[in-house]
Amino acid sequence: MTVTVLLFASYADALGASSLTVELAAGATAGDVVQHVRALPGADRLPPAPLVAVNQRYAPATQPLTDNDEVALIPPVAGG
Amino acid sequence: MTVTVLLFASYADALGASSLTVELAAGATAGDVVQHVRALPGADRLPPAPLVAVNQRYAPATQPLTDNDEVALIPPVAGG
Amino acid sequence: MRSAIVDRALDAASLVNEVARQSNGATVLFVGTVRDVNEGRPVQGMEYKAYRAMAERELADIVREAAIQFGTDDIVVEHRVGTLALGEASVVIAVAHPHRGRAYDASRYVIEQLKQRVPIWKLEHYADGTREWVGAAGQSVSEQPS
Amino acid sequence: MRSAIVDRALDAASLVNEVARQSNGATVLFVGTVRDVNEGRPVQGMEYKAYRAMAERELADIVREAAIQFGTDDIVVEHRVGTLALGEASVVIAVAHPHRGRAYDASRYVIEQLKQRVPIWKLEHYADGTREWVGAAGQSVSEQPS
Repeated sequence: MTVTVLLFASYADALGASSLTVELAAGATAGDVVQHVRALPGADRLPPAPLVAVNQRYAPATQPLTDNDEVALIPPVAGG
Repeated sequence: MTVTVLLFASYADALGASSLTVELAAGATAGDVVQHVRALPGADRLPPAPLVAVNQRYAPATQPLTDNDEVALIPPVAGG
Repeated sequence: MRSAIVDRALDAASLVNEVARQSNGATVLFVGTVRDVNEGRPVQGMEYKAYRAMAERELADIVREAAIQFGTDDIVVEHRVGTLALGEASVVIAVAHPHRGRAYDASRYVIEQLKQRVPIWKLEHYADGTREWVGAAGQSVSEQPS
Repeated sequence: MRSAIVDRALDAASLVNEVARQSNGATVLFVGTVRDVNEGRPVQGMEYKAYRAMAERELADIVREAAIQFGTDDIVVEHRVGTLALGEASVVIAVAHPHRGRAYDASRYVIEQLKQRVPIWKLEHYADGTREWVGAAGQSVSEQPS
């Protein structure tokens, strides 16, 4: 399946991209996306377990994904 | 000595006056003013021990007065 | 810091501007307004009376206390007296502070102390034509409309 | 009740008007503004970025939670994104309620939850020309000005 990975703020700077398209095996989870991203160049500046959102909702690493999901890695938020 | 007694809101309505001039013996206290006022017609609608201010400051009944003091009987406040 | 008892309509926006400062990250504004119901009785309007000299003094004391306790001089309070219509503002408190927690706490301190200490009274005008001093329960003097 | 992520200057007064209602006795407004100093470093400006679809959703959730928990639908929040100058408002929260305690509590709830959950980030522009994502301490990516 194909998922869109969104990166923001310091994570986007670290990886030099704000969006990635990633191919994953069936049954992949949100945590698998994190592992995939963490293997990319520049990702050593990401924390080991960043917050993740699937389809605009915070999600645990165990959450199973489906085709075309939008998976976002969420740096520490700083609104207000 | 002579003191000015100020009445407000429900107390002024009860006594039919917003200000009284009262003569007191030397050594009189804020509590003496209260006793004096409570003996006036209509004062049965005042509580036994209303809050008192002397010269625009809350004061205990024991506070000694001096000539020309301004003594106010303060009904329950309701600002805001 | 500033406090006043005034006879005119209150302008919340101008108080917010008055406390603005680039070192402040948080502004908290409190506006008290005349409600259309009090303790289940329909209200048509409100008359605020103050023991003005003392009310000004108490209000100034409260603002000074809040400034010391919460660490900001950017506190402004105005309380209106006279006859107010439903929905009109009777009190406006603007506080600004570098940090939000203390801005909220200072605002809360001012309104709670104001309600306990400042000699202001309100005569509620009820829809049925009667009037009553708020808080004078038990010893209250009900008035017929004049 | 209403919440929005917007790209324009915020107008606190219009939000206060939006929550006004004659059954409300208390209005609490919170305004967050860009400070000139953060953790001791002089700041010149701020850039706010949001994961917009999710930020709107979280903000709407928070407002709904506050409405249920504190018993008022009169809650409006706007958060601005883009480049802000010192002193400009980044977030405005207006809450009105019949009673003041719950107006304060609802306002506080919204800002605290917003700061914990809503995916918004800020890039601080420091007086020395550097920029940094706030809160990204440790893993932060310092940027030279472009």
